[in-house]
Amino acid sequence: MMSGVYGYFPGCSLKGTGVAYEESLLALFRALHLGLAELEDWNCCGATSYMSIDERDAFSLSARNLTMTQKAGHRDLIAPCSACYLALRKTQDYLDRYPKIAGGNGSLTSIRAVRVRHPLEVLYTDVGVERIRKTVARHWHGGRVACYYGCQTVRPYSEVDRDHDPVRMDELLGAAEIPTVDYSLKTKCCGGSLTGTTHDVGVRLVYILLKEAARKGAEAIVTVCPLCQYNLDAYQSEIRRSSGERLDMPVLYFTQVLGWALGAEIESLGLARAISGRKRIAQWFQPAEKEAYV
Amino acid sequence: MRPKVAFYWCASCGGCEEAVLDLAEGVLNLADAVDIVFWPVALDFKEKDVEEMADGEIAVSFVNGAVRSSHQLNMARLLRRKSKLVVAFGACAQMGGIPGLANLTTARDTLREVYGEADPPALEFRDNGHTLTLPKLFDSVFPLDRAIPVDYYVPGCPPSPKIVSDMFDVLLNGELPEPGAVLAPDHAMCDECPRRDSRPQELKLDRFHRVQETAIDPEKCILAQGVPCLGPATRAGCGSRCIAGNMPCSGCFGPTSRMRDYGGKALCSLASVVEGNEVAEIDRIFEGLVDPVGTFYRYSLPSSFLERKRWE
Amino acid sequence: MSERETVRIGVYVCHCGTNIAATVDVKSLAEYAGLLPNVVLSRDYKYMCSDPGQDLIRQDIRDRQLNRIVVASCSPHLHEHTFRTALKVGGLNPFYFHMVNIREQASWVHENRAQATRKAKNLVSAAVQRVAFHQPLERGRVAIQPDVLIVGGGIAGIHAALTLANAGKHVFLVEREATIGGHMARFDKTFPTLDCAACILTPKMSAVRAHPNITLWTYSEVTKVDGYVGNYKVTVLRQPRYVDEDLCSGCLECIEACVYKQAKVPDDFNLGLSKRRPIYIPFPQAVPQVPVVDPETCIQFKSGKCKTTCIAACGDRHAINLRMEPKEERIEVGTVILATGFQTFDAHRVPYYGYGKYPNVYTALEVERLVNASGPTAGEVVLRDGRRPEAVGIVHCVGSRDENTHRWCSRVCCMYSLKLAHLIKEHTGAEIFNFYIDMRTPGKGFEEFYQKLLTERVHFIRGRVAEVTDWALDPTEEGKLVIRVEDTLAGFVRRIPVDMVVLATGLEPRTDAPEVRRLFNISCASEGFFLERHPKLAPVNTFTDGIFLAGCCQGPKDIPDTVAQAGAAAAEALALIDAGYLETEPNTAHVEEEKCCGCKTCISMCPYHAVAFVDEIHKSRVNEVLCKGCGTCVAACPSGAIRQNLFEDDEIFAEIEGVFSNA
Amino acid sequence: MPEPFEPKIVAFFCNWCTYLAADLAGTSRIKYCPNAEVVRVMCSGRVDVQFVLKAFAKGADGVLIGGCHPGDCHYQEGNYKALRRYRLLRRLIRQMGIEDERLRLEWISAAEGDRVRAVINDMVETLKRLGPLQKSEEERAHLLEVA
Repeated sequence: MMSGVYGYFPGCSLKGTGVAYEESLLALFRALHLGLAELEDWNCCGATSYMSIDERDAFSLSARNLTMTQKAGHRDLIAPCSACYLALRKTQDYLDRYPKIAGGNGSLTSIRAVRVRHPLEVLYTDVGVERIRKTVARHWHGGRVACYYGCQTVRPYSEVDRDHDPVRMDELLGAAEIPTVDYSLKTKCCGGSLTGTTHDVGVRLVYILLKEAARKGAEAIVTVCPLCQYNLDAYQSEIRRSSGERLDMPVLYFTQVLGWALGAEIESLGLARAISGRKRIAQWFQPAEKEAYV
Repeated sequence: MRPKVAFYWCASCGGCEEAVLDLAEGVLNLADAVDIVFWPVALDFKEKDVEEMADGEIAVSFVNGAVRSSHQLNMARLLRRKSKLVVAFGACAQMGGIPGLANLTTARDTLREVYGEADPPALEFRDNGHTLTLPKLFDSVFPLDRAIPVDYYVPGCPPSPKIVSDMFDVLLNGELPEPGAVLAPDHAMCDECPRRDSRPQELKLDRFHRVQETAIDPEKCILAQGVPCLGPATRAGCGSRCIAGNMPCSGCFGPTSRMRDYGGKALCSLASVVEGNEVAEIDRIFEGLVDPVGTFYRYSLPSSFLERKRWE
Repeated sequence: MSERETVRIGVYVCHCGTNIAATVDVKSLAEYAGLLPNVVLSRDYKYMCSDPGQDLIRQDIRDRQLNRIVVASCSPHLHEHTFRTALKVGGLNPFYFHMVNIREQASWVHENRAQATRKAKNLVSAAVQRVAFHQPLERGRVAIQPDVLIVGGGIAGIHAALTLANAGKHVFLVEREATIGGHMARFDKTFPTLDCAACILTPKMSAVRAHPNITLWTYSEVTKVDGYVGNYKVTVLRQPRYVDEDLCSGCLECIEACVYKQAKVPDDFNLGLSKRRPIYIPFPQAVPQVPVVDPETCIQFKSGKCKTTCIAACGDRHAINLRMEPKEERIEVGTVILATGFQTFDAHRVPYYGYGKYPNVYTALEVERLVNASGPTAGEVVLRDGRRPEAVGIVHCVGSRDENTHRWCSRVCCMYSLKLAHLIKEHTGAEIFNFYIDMRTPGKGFEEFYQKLLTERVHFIRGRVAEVTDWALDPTEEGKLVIRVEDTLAGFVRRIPVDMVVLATGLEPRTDAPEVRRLFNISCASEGFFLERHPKLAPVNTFTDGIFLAGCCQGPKDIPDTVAQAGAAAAEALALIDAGYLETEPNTAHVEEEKCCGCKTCISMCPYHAVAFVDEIHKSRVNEVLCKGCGTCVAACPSGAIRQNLFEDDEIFAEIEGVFSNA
Repeated sequence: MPEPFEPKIVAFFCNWCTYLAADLAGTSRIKYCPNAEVVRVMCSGRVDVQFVLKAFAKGADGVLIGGCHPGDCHYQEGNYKALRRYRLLRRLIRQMGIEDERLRLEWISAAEGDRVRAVINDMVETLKRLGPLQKSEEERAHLLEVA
């Protein structure tokens, strides 16, 4: 469904810490003339503490969102936040394997038909590397970037990419002329909620990811997940304070860099919301001077 | 003195009675040979005439038709008592026959079908002092031998003249065959079929036609033309009358002695010669057989393993 | 059933120790059986299959004039033959017998004693009703053609071939590759004795080539198999190697003469670690010593514009013929030995070990070639960039004992890993780290070899490796491959930087095993290896008579076990051949001609053309030698004129009725 | 109180695949419902439609036919014959008021011991839901009463 309208489930992150993700996603889809319709009266995806306290509650929350997707007449529901994506997928998977949890007359099982999508996979499958290559509107003049996928979009219920060695973000950025490095930690833990609970462990994980990216010659990290982005972006100053080490590593959403390359209006990419490496960002994302580029 | 014989007709169409007359002038010889003491369709005897006879006084009773009402049952029992031999005459008496298809429904539904909104008549009807009682209709139709012990069977709907005259020969002046015997050859009718040589060795059917939907080549094997013909599963002796009329065998002569459930065996065999390894294709081919029970149990539902449709 | 004598049935209920008795109430079962029609005697006994158990049957036949026997014990696949023989010895026709399976299909699969017993009673009553209809039957005999087909020229096929050939039987040995030798030919040393694989294999290979009783067809595949035990008709497709085996003297000058001065084509035998020319010989000791031309890469095939210097070099021998066509050979054999071997697990399937991503991650088989004196590096263990590794990590159980890939243990990896550890250390003096889940060294001299390695200062770390990565945490890891693993003995996570990683890939069924299985009409076990008739009692037989298994096509094995099994398979084949015939099961179909109406329904039922139509009498007839006894034509015969021994309608209907007697 | 309904299944297993699978289930000590009694035939192609009807008539609540997977028949194509008969028989018994689920044809290879468990347990569950094929003896008697 190239030009059809996708249902869009923002989840809490894209309205809060990850608002830059939403802004750039919308801008990117506009640039590609893809329709995106936010789900009306959506609720928590269930990925939060629900999932660990009572799965059934979590499933019910996801189920409601999926039901409303059908009501709204969408076949596809785009969930940019990895946690939302996983929670919705897991709900469908459980309905598949244990139909009983649907309860009642089992009518609920029909929501398995909704295609829960991640924007990375939509860009790769529905738009395709070729169309990206053709649509490039701005020459990249920034440095090399490390594509970082995190854990939730690649397993265990996902169809976004190869679970242990995802490559699609690299390919898409490559098509947009954005050089990437071979980043071995592309699916390693970003610290997740540990940054909030066992803080020093969480921050150490963040440090490892940033450090290895720099070692591989990356000047920025590009992610697909609001939590990853936040962890990697927000704790660099703390690392500097504790270890004196200056990383200044921009941590961007793939929708931001792709949006820029494909000609989305720069102001709408939420770049100003970045915390670390602002100078680099400022240099890289100047408006392209009027070059006749097709 | 001439042996006494009786003819009686239960649930049937009357064709079997005709079959006796089909003996043509043979009937006269028969009339000379025997003393017909009971034959409601042709002669004016009453039930009480039979009741007044001594037990075993009748040499042979020829009963055609299936049993589906209390009156038929009583008559069958009465004749059994009065006769030395009872012959189940024709497909209905032998297997239930066409009326046997009523076993796909029940008495209640049958009556509702017949009388519609109007109530079916009461079993007892009084009018100025007289009482008329109607026989009770059973929920199921039965072959004769479910009601009374039967000595011999004569297959066919109706039995062919040859079969009938042969029957009279054995019963009246031949030595009697094994009790329970079916008085017809014990191989299938393909053997007698005039078209038998036109059946290919490796028959594989990829569709079925209904008789009314196709022009049957009068020379070739009918089954090979995709029209379900039950000749291979049906007892011989009919003289291939249907085939001669360019119609497929529908199985009125019933099973050979080696088959236990006529329709089941016939289905098993027919389904073996269709094409298709995929469910979808196989189902497509069988769509041509619109009514399996009607096709394979047209004359034998009450004598099949399942006997009747399951009670819902 | 004609002239039916009075049926006197004896029922025997087996305890099978406690295997049955623990779950089925054998006493009440026997009592119940005693009350069934025609049963004159019923017993329960600890082990019916034992000699005393069988004697019991024989005596009762004599003393109590039994003429039908029912034994309720294990699966007929296990002991039906045993008991039939007992009847025979007891002077009764062996087919007056029916077996009830109350072990595999009752006591072992049900827990509730009452229910299991009820089921057993139903099954016994079914058998009692059935057996009353049994008829005396005679076994047929098929002659066994003495020639043998062996598929696969690895060590298993080679050993089996030589064994049979030495016994004077003619063997057709068919190998898909251009040479025989299989995996073993690639090995350098063999564990645990470290004797050189070539030294023990190549003499056997040339013996095969030289043996008058062996017809060797390399570069060939079996494409069609018809017939039955004793009389298999086999079609073999011989691919053209473009060099005539009979004319070639094996001087190999043509290879030197090839217009390609530099070898450019990846060499399969060395797993791409070296290059070969378009005309080549897989390895120096290849058998036959005849080059192969690879049409994919030969200029003459591609452009037709080659100087064909090879042909010139061959001179007046004219052995090279680039117009050679594929050739079909048709042979008739009595028995077949399948020795089609295995393939190694594809390490790409576990991306977290970096195979294909990091050049210095190797599979064990590749390293076998590296340490091999006749290998691509002449025995030098060097990395792809020519460096000599200072630290080497060997990762065990790659594609074995893993829910995500294969659950089975491949049996040889621990030992060959130890062997490689020893050899690499010997060649390079590098630090060697073995990463293992459990060290499995069951075998003669295996554990001792392990102990020896421990004294050679090879490191052993117990734990399944999490990943192989180039992610460096500190300068010591720069430019290295880092192996991350939980050391389950020390109880913490280690990072071990190495220069070379060896993945001990497991053994798996060949990709084409399913096709081969269908070709020979045998079964595969759930993991895909060929299924033996019985794991203990018939380990080299299959469920198809006359077809035997040898080597890793039946499951992972080391060389000693493979050779032993090959010998066993050869012996099984010999037993058949020397007996000269095989007794066949009498469960064939036959037409009652006077009943047959000639409708021909049965003709198309039989895939073996055992049912033929006889025009003279206008009836069908079954050739009981061709009939394999499936009974499909019996079910299809519309008027019930075809019958099947042992599966008569009477018998099966009686069995069905019997099942309900106790319900 | 009346004991709960235990359905009765007559299972026709082919000698080379499904019967061996049942043996494998045994040697693997896989536990499953004791409701199915197996009648061994050499090939699913031997299963005469009459056998199935007989089983139902005698009071089976379900009939299971087990054969080799398509393409894997020990006799090459007996299982296809079984499949064709089964597809037509299904329609016949439907007309006779017998639910489709009461007659099952399953391909179970010699390696699939656990599938024997899965299939039989699942069928037992289904049949418990459907209830007995034949109503009480009395009702059947009434239905088939001869006055």
